[in-house]
Amino acid sequence: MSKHVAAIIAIGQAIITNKEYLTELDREIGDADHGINMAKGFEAVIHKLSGLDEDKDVGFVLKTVAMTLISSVGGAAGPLYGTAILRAAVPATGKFELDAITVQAMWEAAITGIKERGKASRGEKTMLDALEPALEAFSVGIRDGKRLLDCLNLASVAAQNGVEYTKTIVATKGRASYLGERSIGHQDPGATSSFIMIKALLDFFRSQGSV
Amino acid sequence: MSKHVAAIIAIGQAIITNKEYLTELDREIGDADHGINMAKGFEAVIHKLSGLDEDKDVGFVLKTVAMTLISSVGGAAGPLYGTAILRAAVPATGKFELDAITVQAMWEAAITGIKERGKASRGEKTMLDALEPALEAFSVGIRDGKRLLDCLNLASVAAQNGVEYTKTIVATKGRASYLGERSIGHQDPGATSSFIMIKALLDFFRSQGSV
Amino acid sequence: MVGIVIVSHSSKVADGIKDIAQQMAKDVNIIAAGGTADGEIGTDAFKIQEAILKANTGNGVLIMVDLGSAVLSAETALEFLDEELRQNVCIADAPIVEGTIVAAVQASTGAMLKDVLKTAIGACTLRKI
Amino acid sequence: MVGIVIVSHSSKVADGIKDIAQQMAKDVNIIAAGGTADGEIGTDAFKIQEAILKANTGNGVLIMVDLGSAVLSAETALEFLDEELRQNVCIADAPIVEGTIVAAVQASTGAMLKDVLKTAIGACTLRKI
Ligand SMILES: Nc1ncnc2c1ncn2[C@@H]1O[C@H](COP(=O)(O)OP(=O)(O)O)[C@@H](O)[C@H]1O
Ligand SMILES: Nc1ncnc2c1ncn2[C@@H]1O[C@H](COP(=O)(O)OP(=O)(O)O)[C@@H](O)[C@H]1O
Ligand SMILES: [Mg+2]
Ligand SMILES: [Mg+2]
Ligand SMILES: [Mg+2]
Ligand SMILES: [Mg+2]
Repeated sequence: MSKHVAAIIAIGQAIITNKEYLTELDREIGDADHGINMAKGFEAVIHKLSGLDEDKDVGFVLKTVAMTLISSVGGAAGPLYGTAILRAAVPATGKFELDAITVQAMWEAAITGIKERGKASRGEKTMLDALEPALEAFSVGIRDGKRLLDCLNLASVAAQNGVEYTKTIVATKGRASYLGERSIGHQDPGATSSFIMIKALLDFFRSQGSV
Repeated sequence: MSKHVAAIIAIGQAIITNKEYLTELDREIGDADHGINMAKGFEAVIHKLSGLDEDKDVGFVLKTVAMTLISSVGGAAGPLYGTAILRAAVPATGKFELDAITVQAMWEAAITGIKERGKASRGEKTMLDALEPALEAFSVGIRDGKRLLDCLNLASVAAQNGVEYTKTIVATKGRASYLGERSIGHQDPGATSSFIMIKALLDFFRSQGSV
Repeated sequence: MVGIVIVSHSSKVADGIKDIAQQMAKDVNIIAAGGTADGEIGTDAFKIQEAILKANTGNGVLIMVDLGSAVLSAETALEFLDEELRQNVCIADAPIVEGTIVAAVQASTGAMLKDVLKTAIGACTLRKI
Repeated sequence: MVGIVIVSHSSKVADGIKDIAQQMAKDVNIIAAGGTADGEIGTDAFKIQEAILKANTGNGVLIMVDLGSAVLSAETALEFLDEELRQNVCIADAPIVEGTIVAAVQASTGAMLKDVLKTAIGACTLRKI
C-alpha cells in the first residue's frame, strides 16, 4: 500500500473510532448524524482504496476519496469535505511524495473549496474554525523553516484551539444556525472532525517516524 | 325511506353520474379530482344513509351527510360542502318537512358557512358563484309568492348562469388561483357541482310531482 | 412542550417531514396527518382532529399545512375540538417543510405556542442559498 | 418544458411532493431526488446529478431544495454537469413544497426557466390562510 493511501486509511480509522463522539456533538446542535455520516463515508473510502492499484498518484487517490465521500456521507459534510478534497487533489496531481509547499497549496485549495461551497467564513462555527487556523499555523511553521511533521503538529494544536473556540460562538451557517444563541456553549461537530483528521495525519506520520 | 333521505340520494346519484365530467373540469384548472372526490363522498353518504333509521329529522340526516362528506371527500370541497351542510342542518333540526322559508334560512346558513370556511366571496370563481345567485333567485321566488318547486327552478337557472359566469373570471381562491389569468375561459368545477346538486334536487321534487 | 401536527395532502410528505424534524428535536411530539382516510392525496379533518389530540400534552399545538385546502380541513378539525383546547391550537401560515423544522427546534426548548408559531412563520425569510 | 428536480433530505418528502405537483401538472418532468443512496435521511449529489439529467428535456431544470445542506449537494451536482447544461439549471431559494407546486403549474404552460424560478420564489408570499 502506498504511503498516501495508508495515511488516508489512518484518517478514516480515527473518524470511525470517533463515530459516537461526533454524533453526540451533533445531537446537541444538529441532527445527531455527523459521526454516522463521516464513519459511513470513510468506511466506503477504505473499501474503495483497498481495491485501488498501487501505482496511483496522490491526486488520483484524493479524487477517489472525494467522490466516495460525496456519494456516501449524506450530510453537509459530504459535499463540503468532498469539494475540499477534490480541490486539494489538483496541486497533488502526478505527485507520489508531498513536500510542505505542496501540502500548503492543497490545504489552501481545500479551504477555498469549502468556503465557496458553504458560503461560510471563519467565526461562523463550522469546520473552517478548525481548518483555517490550522493552515495558518502550518504556514507559520513553513515560513520558519520547520519540518513537515512539526508544521503538522502546529496545525493540529491550532485546530484543537479552533474547536475550543467554536464553543464560544453562535452558529450562523448550517443546521446549528437554527438554534441561534442557544448554539453557544456547544462544540461544532464539523470543526471537531476536521481536528480529528489533522491529528490522525500527524499521528500517522509520527508513527512512520518520517518526514 | 324518508323523502329527505331520498332527495339526498338523488343528489348523490347526480354527482356520481357526473364524476368524469367534474374531474375533467378540475383537470383544466385544478388537480383533476373534484368528480372523484365528490363521487367518493356521496357513495359514502348513500351507504351511510341506507343504514339510518327511518325516523330521523332533516337536521339529523344533514349532520350525518356533512360528517360523511368531511371524512371522505378529501379535497377542498369536503370541508366546504361539509361545513355548509352542517350549518344548513341547524334550521332543519327537528323538522320532517321543509317549507320555503326554512329552505331559505338553510341555504343562507350554508353560504355563510362556505364563506367563513373558504374566506371567499362571490366573483372569485368558486362554488359561491353558483350558490349565491341561486339563493338570490330562490328568495325572489319566495318574495313573489311562488311555490317551492318554482323557487327551486329559478335557483337552478341562476346557478347554471353562475357556472357560465365562472368561465369569464379569474380564480382568486383555491388551487385554480395558481393559474392566475390562465384560469379564465374555464368553468369552475365547484360551481358546477353546486349547480348539479341544485338541479338534481329540482328534478327529484319534479319527479315526485310534489311541493 | 408545544406539539406539532403536519397536515400535507400527501402522507409521504407529512411522514417524511416528521422524520427530518424529529432528527433535530427528538423529544417534541410531532404527529403526521397527511393524505385522506383511504391513503389518497388530500386531507382529512378527522385525521387532523385526532392528530391534534395526540400532539397536545397540555402546552398547545401548532398545525403546519401545505396548501390552502389543507387549511380548510384543519379549520374544520378545530371546530370539532373542545373550546379550551381550540384556544390552544393555531395554524401556521408558513412553509410546511422549512417551518416545521425550525418550529420543532424551537418547541424543543420549551418555548410557548406563540413563539413557536412566530418561528415557523419566520422560516419564510431564512435563506437557503 | 422546464424540468423540476426535488431535493429533500427525505425520500418520502421528495416522492410525495412529486405526487402532489404532478396532479396539477401531469406533463411536467418532475424527478424526486430525496434521501441518501442507502435510503437514509440526507442528500446525495450523484442522485441529484442523475435526476437533473433525467429532468432535462432541453429547456433547463429547476432544482427545489429543503434545507441549506441540500443546496450544498445540489451545487456539488452542478459541478459535475457539462458547462452547457449547467448554464440551464438553477436552484430555487424557495419553500420546497409550495414552490414546487406553483413552479410545476408554471412549467406546464411552457414558461422559461427564469419565469419558473420566479414563480417558485414567489411561493413564499402566497398566503395559505
Ligand atoms: N455552510 C457551511 N459551511 C461550512 N461548514 C458547514 C456548513 N454547514 C455545515 N457545516 C459543517 O458541517 C457540520 C455538520 O455536518 P453533518 O452533520 O454531516 O451535516 P448535516 O447538518 O447535513 O447533518 C457542521 O458541524 C459544520 O462544521
Ligand atoms: N376558498 C374557497 N372558497 C370557496 N370555494 C372554494 C375554495 N377553494 C376551493 N373552492 C371550490 O372547491 C372546488 C375544488 O374542489 P376539489 O377539487 O374537491 O378540491 P381541491 O382543490 O382540494 O382538489 C373549486 O372548484 C371551488 O369551487
Ligand atoms: Mg448532522
Ligand atoms: Mg444530517
Ligand atoms: Mg381538485
Ligand atoms: Mg385535490
